[in-house]
This record gives sequence, structure tokens and C-alpha cells, in this order.
Amino acid sequence: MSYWYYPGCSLKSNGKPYEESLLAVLRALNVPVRELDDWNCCGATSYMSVDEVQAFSLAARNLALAEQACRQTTEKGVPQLIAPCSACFLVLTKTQRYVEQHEHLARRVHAGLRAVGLEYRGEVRVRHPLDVFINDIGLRRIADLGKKRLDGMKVACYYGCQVVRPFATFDSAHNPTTMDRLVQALGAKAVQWPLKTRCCGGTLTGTIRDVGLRLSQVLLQEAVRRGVDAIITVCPLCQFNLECYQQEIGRTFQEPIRVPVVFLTQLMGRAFGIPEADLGMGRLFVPLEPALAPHEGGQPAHA
Amino acid sequence: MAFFCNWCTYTAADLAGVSRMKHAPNVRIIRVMCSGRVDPQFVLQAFAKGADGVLIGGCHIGDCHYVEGNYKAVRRVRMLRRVLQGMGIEEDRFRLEWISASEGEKVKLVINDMVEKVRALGPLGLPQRFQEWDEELESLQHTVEASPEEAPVHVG
Amino acid sequence: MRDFGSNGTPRIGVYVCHCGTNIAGTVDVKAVADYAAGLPGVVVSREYKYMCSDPGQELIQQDIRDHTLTRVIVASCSPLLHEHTFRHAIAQGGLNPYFLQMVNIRENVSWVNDNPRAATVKAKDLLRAAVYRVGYHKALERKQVPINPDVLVVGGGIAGIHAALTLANAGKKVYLVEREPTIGGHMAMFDKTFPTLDCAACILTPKMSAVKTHPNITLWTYSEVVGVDGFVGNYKIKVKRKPRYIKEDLCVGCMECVAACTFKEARFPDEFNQGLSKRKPVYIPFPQATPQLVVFDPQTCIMLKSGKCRQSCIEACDRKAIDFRQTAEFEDITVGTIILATGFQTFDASRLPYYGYGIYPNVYTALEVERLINASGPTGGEVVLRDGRKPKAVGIIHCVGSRDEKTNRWCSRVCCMYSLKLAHLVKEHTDATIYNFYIDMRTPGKGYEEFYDKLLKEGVHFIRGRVAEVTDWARTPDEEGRLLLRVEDTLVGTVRRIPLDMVILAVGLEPRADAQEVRRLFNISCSTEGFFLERHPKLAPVNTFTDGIFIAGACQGPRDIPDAVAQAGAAAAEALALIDIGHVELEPNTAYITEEDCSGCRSCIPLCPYTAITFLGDKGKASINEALCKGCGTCVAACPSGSIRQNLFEDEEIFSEIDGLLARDVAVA
Amino acid sequence: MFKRMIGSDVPRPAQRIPRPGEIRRYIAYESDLDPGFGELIARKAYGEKLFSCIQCGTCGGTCPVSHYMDYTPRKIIAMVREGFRDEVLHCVTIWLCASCYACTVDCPREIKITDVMYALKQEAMAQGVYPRRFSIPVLAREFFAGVLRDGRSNELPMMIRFFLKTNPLRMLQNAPVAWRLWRTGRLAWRQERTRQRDSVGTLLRAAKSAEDGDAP
Repeated sequence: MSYWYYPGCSLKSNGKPYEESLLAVLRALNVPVRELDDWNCCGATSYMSVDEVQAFSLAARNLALAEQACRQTTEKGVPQLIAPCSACFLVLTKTQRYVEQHEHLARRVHAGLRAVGLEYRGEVRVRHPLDVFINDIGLRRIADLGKKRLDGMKVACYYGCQVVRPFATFDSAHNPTTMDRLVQALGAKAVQWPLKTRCCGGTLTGTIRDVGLRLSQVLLQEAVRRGVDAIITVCPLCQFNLECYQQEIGRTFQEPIRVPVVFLTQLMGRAFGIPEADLGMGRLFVPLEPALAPHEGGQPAHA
Repeated sequence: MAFFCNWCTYTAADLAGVSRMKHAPNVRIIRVMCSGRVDPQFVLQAFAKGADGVLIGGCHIGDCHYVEGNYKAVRRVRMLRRVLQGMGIEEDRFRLEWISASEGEKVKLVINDMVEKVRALGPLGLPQRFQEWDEELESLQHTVEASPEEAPVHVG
Repeated sequence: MRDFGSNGTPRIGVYVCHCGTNIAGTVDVKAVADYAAGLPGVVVSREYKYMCSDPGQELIQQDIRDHTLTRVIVASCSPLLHEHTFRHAIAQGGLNPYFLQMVNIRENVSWVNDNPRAATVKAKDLLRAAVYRVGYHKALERKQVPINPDVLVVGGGIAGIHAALTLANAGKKVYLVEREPTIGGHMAMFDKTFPTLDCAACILTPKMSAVKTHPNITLWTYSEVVGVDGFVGNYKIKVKRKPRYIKEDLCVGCMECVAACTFKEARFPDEFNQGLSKRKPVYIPFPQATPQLVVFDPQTCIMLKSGKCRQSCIEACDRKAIDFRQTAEFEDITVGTIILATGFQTFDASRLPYYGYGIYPNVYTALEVERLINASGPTGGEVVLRDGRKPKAVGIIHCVGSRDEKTNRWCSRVCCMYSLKLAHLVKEHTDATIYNFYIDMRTPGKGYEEFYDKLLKEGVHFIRGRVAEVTDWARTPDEEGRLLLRVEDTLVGTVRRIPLDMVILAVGLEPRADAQEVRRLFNISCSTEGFFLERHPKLAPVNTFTDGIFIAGACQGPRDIPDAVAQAGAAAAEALALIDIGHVELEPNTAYITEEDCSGCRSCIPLCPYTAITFLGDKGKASINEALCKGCGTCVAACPSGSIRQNLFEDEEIFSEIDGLLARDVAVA
Repeated sequence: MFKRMIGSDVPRPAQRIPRPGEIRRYIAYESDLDPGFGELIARKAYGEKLFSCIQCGTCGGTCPVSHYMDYTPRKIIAMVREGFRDEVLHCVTIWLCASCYACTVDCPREIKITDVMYALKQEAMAQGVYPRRFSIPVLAREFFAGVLRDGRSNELPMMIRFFLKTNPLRMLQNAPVAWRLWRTGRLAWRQERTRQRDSVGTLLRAAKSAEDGDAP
């Protein structure tokens, strides 16, 4: 089985380390992926508040492109479209559901696609990397490659909102465990904490800044209170809010805070022994390395 | 035309009524004690007399009030499907559904769905077709009677 | 004119019912009656406000005399509701009751249609079918079957106990079958009962021992019904008696074996105490358990699991009652009627992860707290946390697994009241601050609202809002180490965070996990929620669609003790009514064979689930035993020569009904 | 307008306290309400279940920003249902919703509250009733325009325009983050575009006109 990769806008800008590490990790696992040609913005949540039909149409174009691309190959089976960004993942899956359930919406979306010579048949499967790691690749292969290199590290897995909500297809909406199981397979300890899926503030950080920063702050505080070495995320916006704004958060609430916030795939890449540069580690504001160093037993990762 | 068993589907239809679930007015229900009582001839008769679709409703498999009458219904329906197919009657015109006494909602859904599908197929109109055939035969007979010596075949 | 054979030309009376506006509001009843008047054979056609009323029935009887009617058609509600009424009415008027045909123009027409025109057309069609059909009706007699006076009661909770005692006190023989090692059900686990706060054990245990000692009651605990055959008046029941590994007639419940068990410490979760305490592999569930017999748990007893044990219990038993070779035994009994009182189960709170049950140790279910409060419970009546501390603040969350589309849609009816009771009792035991988080407070019942008022005056907090989450997410020093609850106080309009030491989940009531299997076994129905379905929600609440089988208690829907007991009494009365009349009358809808047509192909014989059809070798013909026939008609539909016929559902009757339904074009005479 | 409500939220007074001596008049006349508003929003939100709300408050409790809202989501549903159109469209609640879907997942009546919020935002934007220079609608519009132009969203130009249109001072506030992003190569100067940019526009126009075409 091979996959089509839908990066979305974030992974080309501030989410770059996510893209770099995701692709590196999939390469290390021998999972071929191809970037979807000529993809467009998924529509995201902002678009929804202006015009829903157009938002759904934008998303549907990507779905149709994936189906078209798959048809042009000789491969059998339905196209698998990996959407690593939570917002993209949500919007694409939501589009599939709503187009299926609401005929009046489907009519408009199909009309739009027809006008540009595309067709969406509802065959494509939108997949989140967590889903692919756990259900397609399997914990065993990941554990084998990782060789417990993260032994002793303590992390908080932060899923954010839109991965398991509102369509909890591959994990529980209230107490998801896929990421916990992955980091545990690599030897790290995932703390139990109740804020796994509590909102980081999303775009509020850019609009109603104080509210956004406060939402991020409580997450950072609680993770630190539980004594973690790092927070692990799978969403470019969550990572951005939680990491890039740490200085601002400290200033605003007069309580300095500093904790590494990394993408799951960066951590996995680290465990697999992939060179730092290939994982976008240098792009982090709060480097992971100091948190990692005291725990790393055995072989240096890239000796 | 619908044949509903007394214990499950007819009761469910009553429940649909009590719950005021509106459904298409085109259905006419005949009550039998068990879906196993539905003689294939009933179905054929219904089509022959002008029904555009026939629905049989019984208890879910394993729930039959008479232990296994609905199994017998399944077997008969399977056979009947082949006969109907042979007669050129579309598949959607004949349907078997399991609807338990508590599934008033399902009565509504099944009836509406079936009415819609049958409507899409248009009227079956077997009686009219029979009449046309009769007329055709009759006119043929007239022709034959008019010139008996030329008649290539005997019609009567 | 249609040929009605020996029946001759019928003289039909048609009666169209308005049912107030229930029918007349949608169907043009006058038009329907006028239309019927023109149909062949119809002598008189009328419409009337309420046909089922006395004047309505008299109208029919008068017409039978005046117009020498031979057939009657009533177009009104479902035959399942009033067929009996009108058959009786025309019998009173001098006609055979089976000369009636009912047309369902309410449930099948007016209530399911908005369009008056379409509804009227449909009503006319259905009526015309009846006119075509009724001429073929034959005069039939009802069969009588004697009733066996013994009764089976399934389930030994308060409902089953009450039903069994009521029947036994009336002199009837009762078999009470209970799955658990003791009777008492959920009620035995409660400490106090609302709203009177009388001790549950004090009112229940006398009834339990009355069951044990009653000469008319055979009590089989640790047993299950595994086979049901037959029909009203004559049910053949097979009961499986699971092995207790104890000779019941020898054991006196001295519990010497328990003391002597190889396991010196009790180490297995005690089911009766909701796992809050431990028991040994051999145990008596609770001090007042009835019968007072120990039971060996095959899952945990070393002897039963591996056969290798010192068997110190056997030495300890001076009555030699222990028997490890015991196997399941089966009892076959015959009863005339059955009462099902199989009860409910509580909602599994771990299905809602946001309330933290199973994650945070101090989140309890209501049933667990009942046991904590109870003097014979795991803590001897002390309400303490898992670490032994007394809670200072306790929250009770209502509607856990109730009123929720994602779990159970229904209101469980008892939770508001038991939450109030627990609030009172926990406050009494701990003097903690108590919060109730409710969506709507529902206290309809005698003395219930007064109880709510009492709690309000006791200073218990009532916060209207469904709790969103219970976490250990402390934000301030006073929250550290406690449970944090987030809720919108909908009356104040503000989100609140409340630190608590103990959270009690008021779990709802749901059908037992095996309700579907039980329903199949007894051939009754379940509602969509999975509770046993009553014959009529208002007028036959303890009857089922299977004659002679009644339901009582929470197996029919969530209910409290007073309602369960009332229903048990009603079910007992229904059973008594059947028993005292001595026989049941059965519908004469049996199948019969016209011998001259039977080809002797025998294809009908394997079809009959009741083995009512035999083959007469000497004649080369099949024969139906009408006493065994239940009237499903499967053989009728299968007979290739058309020699099997069914009363009330003759081929001619159904064919003419089909013809009538579809004969819209036939000109009105 | 938010400064006043924010600050340390632990602990904070349960309610906003009115100015001493302030007396306000609250009464709703039926003639001021819009009786069709509930139906309209239910239709727009794919949420015919709006009317089965039992006002339990699960949404308010589970919402991570409800304590900043002037009306909790529960109250919004009640007001929408009863036609309090103007109050709802002018409130800040709908703009605070971060689309985290917590309420939608937890609602015991399966009301898609997030979709209701979207519908209300759309309605407010269509009516233009949000406060001037109010940031969220501006961001949404900028985002919208950017995607329409490039097929993809480009943060830098979008944010610059966004801050210019709302509060240019905020640009300075965010400058340090932007600087660090640029330094780590996470701020793209090169603008991302789809090749067939026209096709995105054509697609959106066609979808839109199909909508107009079969309007009831």
C-alpha cells in the first residue's frame, strides 16, 4: 500500500519541522509517500465562518485530486491520503461526512468540481499519521526500529482538539491513547494527564491574544507540574502556540515557563537514529536535546 | 400491497400509528398470523390484480412467534424472486423485511423507501397489459374468423 | 355477484367509526360510509362517533335484528385493540362472532396520513377489501384449553418475591427461580429506601424468609430457566440448577468451611459489596442471604480449578455437605402461567471516561456508596475514601448514563430520588458538604417532593448543570490532591470549578445484558431500549404479547420499589385470573385438512414446529391435531394441493381481500 | 474589550459585578424577537436537533473558553431557539469559539454546537454586525481572500494585512515571534501557490452559483 501526502499550508511554513521529520520517519520505516500534486488549502476553520459551501468545495478538490491521482496509477485499492495537520485532517474528514449526509451540499460541491473537470466519488480514505503508525505500520516495527532509545524520558502526549474530535475514528475522543502507546513503544514514559485533548487556543492566539495565551499557559503549567521532559504534539498549530509563544506567555502572566514542545515524528526520528538536521530539530525555539541527554543510555543515536 | 405478520410487523405498524409517524399513503396492509402464511400465490395475485409492489413483513430471524415460520418465508421469497424475475417484474417491486413489534420507525422507513423505489419504476399495470393481450387475441380471432381458410394457425 | 358457496349471498352491515376526531379528523367518514353503502352485499352502512361505546354496539345489534344482517364490518381502530369487543357485540346480537371483519382505519390510515384525500381513498380501499372478504367468513367456535394452576416466577428480586408470595398466599403452587445464590436482588444491597428512610433489610428480609418457608413455594436459587415449550395453560419448563458443590439438604450455613478454607485471607472481589471488599472462594453473599447456604465459586476455588487442594473445608464440615463432584442438575416442570421479574442492571460508568470512574479511585457509583453506608457493608457503615479519610466535600452527579443519546436515551426515574437519599445519608454519616448536580429534578411520587424539600432545608447544594468533567487537574493549593469538577451552573449562568473528595455517579438503569436471550427464550418482545415490551402501555402493562406470560418490575422499564411491588401484585392477579377461570379460550385460527384433496405428499409434515401434523399411513393422508396447532399457517401456504386450510385465514378470504383492495375501478353498483 | 474580563482567572469573581448604583432594564418583547431565527440557524448548521436541547449545560462545562464568554453556549442555544437574534449576533461568544468540538462530542442530545457557532458567525458577517476592527472576522476574510487568490494560505502577507486592518500596534507585539520564526526558517518568504489558481476560483464560483441556482 502506498500513500498520498497532503501537507497543507502549515507544514510548508511554521510546521516545517513536522513535514521534515514525518517524511524522514516514513522513509526510515520504508513507507513510500508521494506529495499530492497541485493541492490547495483545505479551507480550514476560518473559511467555515465565511462560507461553508466554499470551504467544503476547497477540501473536496483535494479529495478529488487524490482519487484522480490514484486512478492514474495502476495500483489497486482506495487512495490513502495522509493529512498530518489536525485542521486539515478534520476539514477533510468533515467534508467527506457532510457531503455523504447532506444532499444539498453534495450537489453544490459536485457542481463546483465538475466545472474544473474533477470528480469526487467518496473513495479516498483520509488518514492521520497516528492512525497509519498504529494500524498500518504497527507498534512492533516502530519499537524494533526505535530500540528503546528514549528509555527514561517522561513526556506528556498532547493530542489537541481536532484529531479525535469530532469524529473519533481511530481513537477515543475523551482519553486517546495512540500517541501514548507509540512513545511507550520507544521506551519513554507517557504521563496520564487530563488535558490531552483540551484546546490550546487555536487561532485565538492571533486574534484574542490574551485568551489564546491563557489556554496555552494552563496546558504548559500542568505538563510541567507533572514533571515532564517534553510535550509531544501532532498538530502544527498546537506546537506553534505551545512552543513559539512561551516567552510571550511568561511575560503576559509574569511566570516564566520553558519546556520543549516537539512533534511526535521528531521524537520518533530521534529514536530511530535519524540525523538532527533531517528532523528539523534546529527549527525548535526550545531545543529538545537538553531534556533528552541525561536519559539516553546505550549507543549515541547517530554514532 | 403489504402482508404483515400479526405479532411483529402488524404490531409495529400499529405502533407507528400510535406514534403518529406519517408514511406514504400508497400502502395497503393485509394481516396474516405469520409471514410463513404468505402463499406465493398471494403475491402473484396481488401483482396480477394491479399492485405495483408487494411487501412482506415478519419477525426478525429467531424471533418468530411460531418458532421458524419466517425461515419458511425466506425460502419461499427466494423462489418467488426467480419466478418474478422470469416474468420481467423488477426486483425492487418485491421485498421481505424483518420488523419487530418495537420498530414503528422502521415501518415508516421501509414503506417510504419502497414506495419511492416503486414510484421510480412507474406503474406495473399488469391488469391493463392482460387486457391489451386479450384484445389482441380477440382481434386476432376476428381476423381468423373473417377468413378461416387463410388462417395459418388455429387460435381458440 | 361473487360466489360465496354455501354461505349464500351475505347481508352486510358496515359501521365506520369517527373515534372522536382521531379518524374523522383526517378521513371523510361520511364519504367512506356512503361509498360502502353502494358496494355489493352491503345492506346498511353507517358512521358513528364511537363505535366501541355501548350505544355504538347497540346500534350494530339493532341492525342485525332489523336488517337480518349476516355479516358485520367495523371500520375503526386496530383489530389488536377492539376485535374482541366487536366479536362479543355481534355475538350478543345473535350472530356468530367470526362473521365480523375489522378494518383498521386509525393506526393504518388516519394516524399515519396528513392528506385527507389520500386517507379517505385508502380507507375506502381497505373497506372494500373487507366487503369482498367477509362473505367468505365461516361460523367458528372457540377452543377451550385447561390451565395448569402452577406458576413460574423468574427472578427473586423484590418484584419476583412479591409476586411469588401473593400467588402462594392464594394457595397456588409457585416455582421461584433465581440466578444468584440468594434472593433479594438489588433491594438487598440498599441501606435505606426513599423517601421514608426505612431500612431496606428490615422490610425485605421478612419477605425473603417467608419465601423460603412458604409451603407453596419451591425456591431454586443459583438456577436458570434454560428451556420453555408449550403455550398458555401448559408451559413445559426446564430449569438448570448450577452446582453449588454443597448438598443443599445438609448445609445449615454454619460457615465452618469458610473459616477452614485454604485461603486464610479473603482475596477475591465480593460481588455483593460491588468489589469493595473481598471474599473467599466459598462464601455466603451476605448475612441475611436466603437460602442460608454456602456456595463454592468454580472460578476461584483451587479444588474446582485444579483438583489439587488440602480440602480443609471438607474436614471442617461435620455434616458432610460438601460435594466437589456435583454437576448441574435439570428440573422439568409444567406450569400454566409465567411471571418474569428479571430486573435491571446499572449503567457501566466507565463508558463515560470524562467522569473518571476507574481512573480516579474516589469516584464511586451509587451502588458502591449504598454498600459503604450499609452497616454490614465493607466498611461497617463508615463512609470513607479508599485511603480511610472521611470526605469533606462530596458531589453527586445525576443522569450518568441516562437522558443521553450516546448511551441511554431514557430517564431512569429513580436516580433523582436515590441521589437525594444518598445526599442525606452521606451528610448524616460524614457531615460533609454535599453537592447535587442535576439536569432536571424529578420527584413525582407520594412524599417525594416533600423529601426534596427536606434536603433543601438540610443545606445540601443543588446545582443545575450536567457535569462536564471530573479530573485531578489542580490549579490552586486548595485543589491539590482532590477531584476537580467542572460544570456550568445553568441557573447562575457561570462555569464553576469545584474541588471534591468524593464523587458519586448516579448511574441509570438499563436492561440486563442478556435481556434479548431471555426474551427469545420466552418468546416475548423487547422495546427499542431493550426492556421487555408490555402488551399495551396503559391498559395491559404487565401482559405480554404471549398469552400467559406476564412481566413485573424493572425488566419492563426503570422503576422504584413501590412501583415494582405494585406491578408484581398486578402480574400475580393476572395469573390468578387465568388460573381461577380454569381454562383459556383460544382463537379458532387452526389449520385443518380436507382429506379428499390431500395427495399424501407429506411436504407439510417437517414444516410444523409443533409436530401437529402426522401422516395417517392407512389412509395415505396427513392429519392435523388441532390441539397442538397454533395457527401460523405455514403448512397452508406450503401445501401443493391446496388441501390444508386455515380458519380465519382461508385462501378465499385472503384472495378476495387482495382482489377487493385492488378493485378500485369496479363500478359502484 | 477583553482586557476587562481577563487577568488571573484563578480565583475570579463568579460574576461580573455591575457598577454601584447602575440600574439596567431587561425585558424582552415578543415583537423584538425573530421567531424564524431558530429555524434559520438550525438549517444552516445542519443541526435540526437544535430544538431538542435540554439546557443541561454540558457544553458550557466542557468548553475551554466558556469562562470568557458573555453567554455560555447553552444560553446561546436557548436564545437562538427563542429568536433573540440581535443579542446573539452581537455577542462575543460566537467569536470566542475556537472550533475545538468538545461540546459537539459531549452533547447528550447530539447537537452539533460547533456548527451552530459557524452558522452564527456566517450570519453575523453577512449582516456585518460585528464590532468595527474586530479581529476575528477580519482574519477570516483575509484568509478567505488569500486562499481565493493563491489557492493556499500564506501566513506572512495575511498576518501583515490582518494587523494593519485591526490594530497595527499588535504587529509590534508579535514581531519577536515572527523574528524567531524567520530565523529558524519557519516563516516562508516564498509564497505558496497552486499551479491551477484559476481552477480554484472557478470551482468556488461554480459551487456558489449552484447554491444560488436551487435556492428555494
